[in-house]
Amino acid sequence: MNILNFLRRVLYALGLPAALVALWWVTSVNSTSYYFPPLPDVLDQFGRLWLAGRFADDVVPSLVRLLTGFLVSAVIGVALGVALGLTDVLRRGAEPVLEFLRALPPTVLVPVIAIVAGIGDGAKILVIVSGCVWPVLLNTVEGVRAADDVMIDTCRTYGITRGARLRHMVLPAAAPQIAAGLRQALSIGLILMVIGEMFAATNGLGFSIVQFQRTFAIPQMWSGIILLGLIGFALSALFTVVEKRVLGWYLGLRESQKRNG
Amino acid sequence: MTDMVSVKGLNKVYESAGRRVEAIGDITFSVARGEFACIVGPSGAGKTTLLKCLAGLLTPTAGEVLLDGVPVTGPPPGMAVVFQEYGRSLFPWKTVRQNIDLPLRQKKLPRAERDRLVTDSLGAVGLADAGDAYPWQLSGGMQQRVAIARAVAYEPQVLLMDEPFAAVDAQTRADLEDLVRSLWRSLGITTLFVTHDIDEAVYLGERVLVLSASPTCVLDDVPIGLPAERDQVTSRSTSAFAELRTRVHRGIQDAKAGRRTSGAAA
Amino acid sequence: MTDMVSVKGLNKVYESAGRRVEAIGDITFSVARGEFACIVGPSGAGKTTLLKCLAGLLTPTAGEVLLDGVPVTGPPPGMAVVFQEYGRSLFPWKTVRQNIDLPLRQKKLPRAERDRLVTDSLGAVGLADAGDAYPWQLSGGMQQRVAIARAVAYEPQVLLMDEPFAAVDAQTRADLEDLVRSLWRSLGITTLFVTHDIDEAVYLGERVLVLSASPTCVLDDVPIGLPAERDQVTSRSTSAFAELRTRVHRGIQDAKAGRRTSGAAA
Amino acid sequence: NGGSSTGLDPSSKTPVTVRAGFIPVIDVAALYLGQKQGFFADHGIKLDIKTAQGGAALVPPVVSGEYQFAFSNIVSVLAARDKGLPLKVIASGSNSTGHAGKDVTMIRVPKDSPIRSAADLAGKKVSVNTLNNLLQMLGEVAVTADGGDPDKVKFVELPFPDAVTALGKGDIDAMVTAEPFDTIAAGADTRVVASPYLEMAKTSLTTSVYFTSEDQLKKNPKLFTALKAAIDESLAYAEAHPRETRAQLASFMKIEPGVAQKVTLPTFSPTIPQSSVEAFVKAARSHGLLDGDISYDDLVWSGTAG
Amino acid sequence: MKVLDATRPGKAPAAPAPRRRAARPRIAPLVGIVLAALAAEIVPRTGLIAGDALPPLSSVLAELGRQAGDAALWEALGRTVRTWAVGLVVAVVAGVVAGVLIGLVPILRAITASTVEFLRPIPSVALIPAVILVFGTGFESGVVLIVYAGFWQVLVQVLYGVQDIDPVAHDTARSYRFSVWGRVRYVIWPTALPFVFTGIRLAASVALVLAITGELVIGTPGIGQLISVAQSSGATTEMFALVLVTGVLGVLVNTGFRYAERALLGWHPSVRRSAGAR
Ligand SMILES: Nc1ncnc2c1ncn2[C@@H]1O[C@H](COP(=O)(O)OP(=O)(O)OP(=O)(O)O)[C@@H](O)[C@H]1O
Ligand SMILES: Nc1ncnc2c1ncn2[C@@H]1O[C@H](COP(=O)(O)OP(=O)(O)OP(=O)(O)O)[C@@H](O)[C@H]1O
Ligand SMILES: [Mg+2]
Ligand SMILES: [Mg+2]
Repeated sequence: MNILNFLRRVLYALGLPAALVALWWVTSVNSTSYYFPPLPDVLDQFGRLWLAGRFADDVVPSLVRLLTGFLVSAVIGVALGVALGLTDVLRRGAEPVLEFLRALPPTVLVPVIAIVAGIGDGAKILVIVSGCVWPVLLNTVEGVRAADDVMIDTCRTYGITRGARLRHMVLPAAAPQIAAGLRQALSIGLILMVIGEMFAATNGLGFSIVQFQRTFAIPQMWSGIILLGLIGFALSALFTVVEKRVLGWYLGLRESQKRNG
Repeated sequence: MTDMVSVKGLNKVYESAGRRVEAIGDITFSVARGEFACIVGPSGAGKTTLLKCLAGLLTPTAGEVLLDGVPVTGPPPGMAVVFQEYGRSLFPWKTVRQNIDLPLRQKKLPRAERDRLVTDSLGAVGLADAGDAYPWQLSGGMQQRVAIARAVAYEPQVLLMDEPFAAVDAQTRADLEDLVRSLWRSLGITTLFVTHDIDEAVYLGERVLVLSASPTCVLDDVPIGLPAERDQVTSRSTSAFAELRTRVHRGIQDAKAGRRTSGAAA
Repeated sequence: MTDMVSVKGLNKVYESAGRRVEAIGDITFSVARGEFACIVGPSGAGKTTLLKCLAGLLTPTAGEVLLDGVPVTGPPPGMAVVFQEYGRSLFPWKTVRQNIDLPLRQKKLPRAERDRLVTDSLGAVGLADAGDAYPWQLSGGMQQRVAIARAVAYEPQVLLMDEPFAAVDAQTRADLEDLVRSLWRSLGITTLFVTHDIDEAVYLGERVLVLSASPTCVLDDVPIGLPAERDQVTSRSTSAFAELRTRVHRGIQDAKAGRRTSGAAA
Repeated sequence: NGGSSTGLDPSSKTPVTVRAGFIPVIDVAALYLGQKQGFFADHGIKLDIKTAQGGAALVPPVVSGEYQFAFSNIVSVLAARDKGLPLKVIASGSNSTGHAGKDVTMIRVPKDSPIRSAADLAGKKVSVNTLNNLLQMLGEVAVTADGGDPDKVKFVELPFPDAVTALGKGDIDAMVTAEPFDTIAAGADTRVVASPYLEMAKTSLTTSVYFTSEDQLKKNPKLFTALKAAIDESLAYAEAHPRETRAQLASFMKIEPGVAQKVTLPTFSPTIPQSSVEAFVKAARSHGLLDGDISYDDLVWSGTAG
Repeated sequence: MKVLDATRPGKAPAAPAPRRRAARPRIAPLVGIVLAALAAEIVPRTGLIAGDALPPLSSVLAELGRQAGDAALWEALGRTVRTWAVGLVVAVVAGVVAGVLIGLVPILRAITASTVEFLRPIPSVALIPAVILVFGTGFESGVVLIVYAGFWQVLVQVLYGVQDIDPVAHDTARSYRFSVWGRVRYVIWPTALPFVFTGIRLAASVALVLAITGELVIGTPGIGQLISVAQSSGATTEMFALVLVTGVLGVLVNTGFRYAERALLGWHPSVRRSAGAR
């Protein structure tokens, strides 16, 4: 039963990707279009580039930047989100400014960030943060604002205030929505990692992809994009594991009905 | 005895989404320290609203609420509330034990003491072995008992309960009634208890306040002269009990009929 | 009379978050078409679980449920359920009228007919002028009455009610009891009614099923031989009523005490 | 889509619309001027100019035939051809000036920098607008020519305006410039340490070009003959009328008037000397930008119809 | 219970006057804007940030004032907004439909999960050459980039929203035999709506960002293309004036969504509470 279950999950996880890869293979294998090279060529490059030295040189630094940026965003997003979600006046006051910042394209923002944070890893992490905080922040604000009235009243009557209230009621109540934000932030972070590395970088996955693109090394570029997707998939799988642990109560609550019904 | 809770000219109007409801018209009463008062009244009379004003959760539109002589502006310390919406007042991300433990942690009780209180209160409501379950794994009545256990373990000075036994069976209800009364007697907790069960009101309280339909006022204030030592079988079968029950029942009927003063009032 | 609902060897085990609870041990019974059966049992006995299995909302672990001879695999047509968690069963984004109207729209009734049903049912539960409020603007008892009005307006063939009067005052409760009984009589609705109030069970039902504590079985099946024409004052004061009440009460006490067979059973 | 269909004859009465993809830099001023002078209309061509940020975004539309031709520095076109993209240079774009200290691209350091010559750049941070492209190659050429080790230079990629700032803040030690940013940087307390083009050849070099795809050339030789003629006329005119060329800058750039007056204009010449192309191929190969060899005839269209 | 009309009988409000709450929130956004504006004016002037790289707000505003008289700016703005709006609508509709569908059918979710997670982190920017090749350098390319980026944002939010349905509400709908459509429309959609709103607000700004970036890189006419020209000419003040326009656009969009939210989510605790009962 358990083995069967496991096999089924593997089948579900791999079925569609396998089909899509097959489709890509078949439609591209005779491609002469320069920008859509045959998949075998791309895979060949994949093996040559990423399974060899470039992994340590480019992928690892990128991942370090990404994870740092993600964690910083998570902390800022949740902290600020809680503050804004709990205080309506604060939220209304800050919202226009935040919306203004949110609408600025990272491509435009990057030079400004370079001015402020220089051109080292700090700037690249800042670029990631500049995009990643928003989904976390918005979801946290909304999650905090949606807390149940009766639960808030319960906290107030039992003198559960400030820190304790935050920890035992506000955050757990908003947790499902914060999780949505974090999941968004993860993939946005990857995207911004690429954008950040388009400027003033000397290594990194994003840097490599952009270099390939500019030097017309198209199969190499596609192989980098595939790697990006694989990293995204791996990170999100990791995220799911953590989420299942932290949100166990919630998933149990929501799913007990579905499973039994 | 001094007044623990005193309500003067309380008025509460809800205004939201284009609807304006005067839930409480004008209520004035007071409850002495250590008194056990039951509140009855028709559905929608404003009992919950009243309790929320007492608990400092709602700001009255007019009038004032004093607790121990001090105006209530926010939830005062040493007060426990059992909400009518018991299901929503439990934290689904905490187990039953953790739910009961949380307010105790806020009181900064030592760990051993907290453990004892939690275990005792769970035992008292008959849920000794449900401590590690999550609230959503429990039946309605069990959830309600967890909410009661939480209030009991808190050992408050003032206890507000909003139909706390609505979801439990007759037998459990009797047990819980005796539990609340014995707690009240041993700890001297000032208790306000909202119920729809007239027998329960008479059995539990030292006093029963009958509210009118909204806009609410106090229709009748019935002192319950029964002896402090009460018992589910004998107390309920006395003629004094029957008389009191009849009086409260008439009050409720008046309230339902929309009358503003009770024929039964003294 | 044919069997409308029939439950055979029903067993239900909850397994979630490391907790395994056998909510229903082994239940077998059947309810005839047009019968009014009340179900009583201690808190946590599995009454809600039983109703959910009957409604096709939960899949039994073992055994089967037949509705009109057909195995229940999902919610069957023509059935209405009043949930114990009435507050959460109302849609907060819809007004009271819309909440009652929605199921009728699903039945594709014409608009005029729907309007009439909604207005009538709201009037019947005493909420004629709360139609445009949102559920969260209502008191607990009012919300519960909206849930009842929704089921009543639906004109089901089978009506399942899970402690539907828990949150309303004594007087309203009596009115609603009479409403449900008159509906049952005029429309011949097969009704299963879970309650904690023994008097209510005897007053309403043609039959009272007493469930044991979990793992649940049927402890007693009490036929109520009272005349069909019942009345809050006279019916309740007959000696037959008192006898039945005593028998059910004893059953509940047995259940609470954890006994698996009732001394009172025939 | 424009005039990409077969056999368009631009000499007919109704002008053919030709889409061009430019980068908003000084070098393309010649064609704006030529358009104003009516050289394109004379050849039956209505020029529709689009702008993009860089070559990577201009090659795809040329390959797909959406644009008939585009502007690029010569190294990018070489790199694309090297990777098998069938691009062909149809006309010259702009040339370096051939004057030391007054060229379109320079290596600049802060005034008070200890760096004296290109060889000192070893171990230093030097900014270029795009890594592994023309400017980095020029930087390496200059260092090599000065006897330094180009591999020791740490090149970083920074957009020009930010590079000027970074140079001021000390985030970088030197910057490889291109006009108008050389003039802007000159106004920000910097000095020149090398004129890299002069290290490649002692004369003016063709540094940027207009290109199209072989496919389009094959389909529409007449159009491109006419187009090339118009471009060449524009280049000649621009070279002869530097003040008009300078005046043209404001029409397609947001350049400050003061800067526009001071910038060093490239020289414009219709001919693409073989030696110039060979110099670039050689430099690009030795600095790792090209794998294979590219001959002059591979790269540059012969320029005649048929 | 009695619903009263506007005049309430009984006595007038007593001594402690009810807190005046209505006035404050209107001022709050202004306070925020003023503070931010002051910072944008003062910080560049202190020279904390090097030289004229970051011009003070006043000169940016002056520059903006100059450009406001120029039809080119408005035309570019119009084009950008059009690309943005079309892309956003497509992304939102596709995201919501796909999200509800995938959220409702567990098998579909299991099958698509890995593919979704694979495709989500692929940056639109990396796809630009391929997109140009297929869709050209016009408006369509911008739309495609926006749809690709915005779709995932909405999808993820909808998936989480669908998961958030209250089991009791869900059971109610099932027991009254709501059709699939009825369930989606009356139960799932309202539950997911707060999540969807957040998704739309996220996608709206991402769409704006990509509309601008697309124009910037590809050269499609619009604000982004103007920014690109200003950037490559070293016209910093001009560039920031355009960036300011972008940001203001974002603020306007958000304000619009806040109004829509208040209208559509009046029942939701978050909106109820800010309406100010307590
Ligand atoms: N949040 C609210 N917004 C608007 N009106 C409300 C709100 N809460 C309660 N009301 C109204 O106030 C009146 C009193 O409600 P309350 O909940 O105090 O009644 P109750 O006496 O507790 O009734 P029940 O016995 O049914 O619980 C009702 O008419 C109700 O509609
Ligand atoms: N979702 C669930 N997950 C796990 N256990 C559950 C769940 N729902 C109910 N149970 C367990 O099943 C048993 C029966 O619950 P049920 O709700 O059917 O009782 P009930 O008879 O309706 O009680 P009450 O009168 O208190 O409402 C209880 O022990 C409860 O803890
Ligand atoms: Mg109430
Ligand atoms: Mg139950």
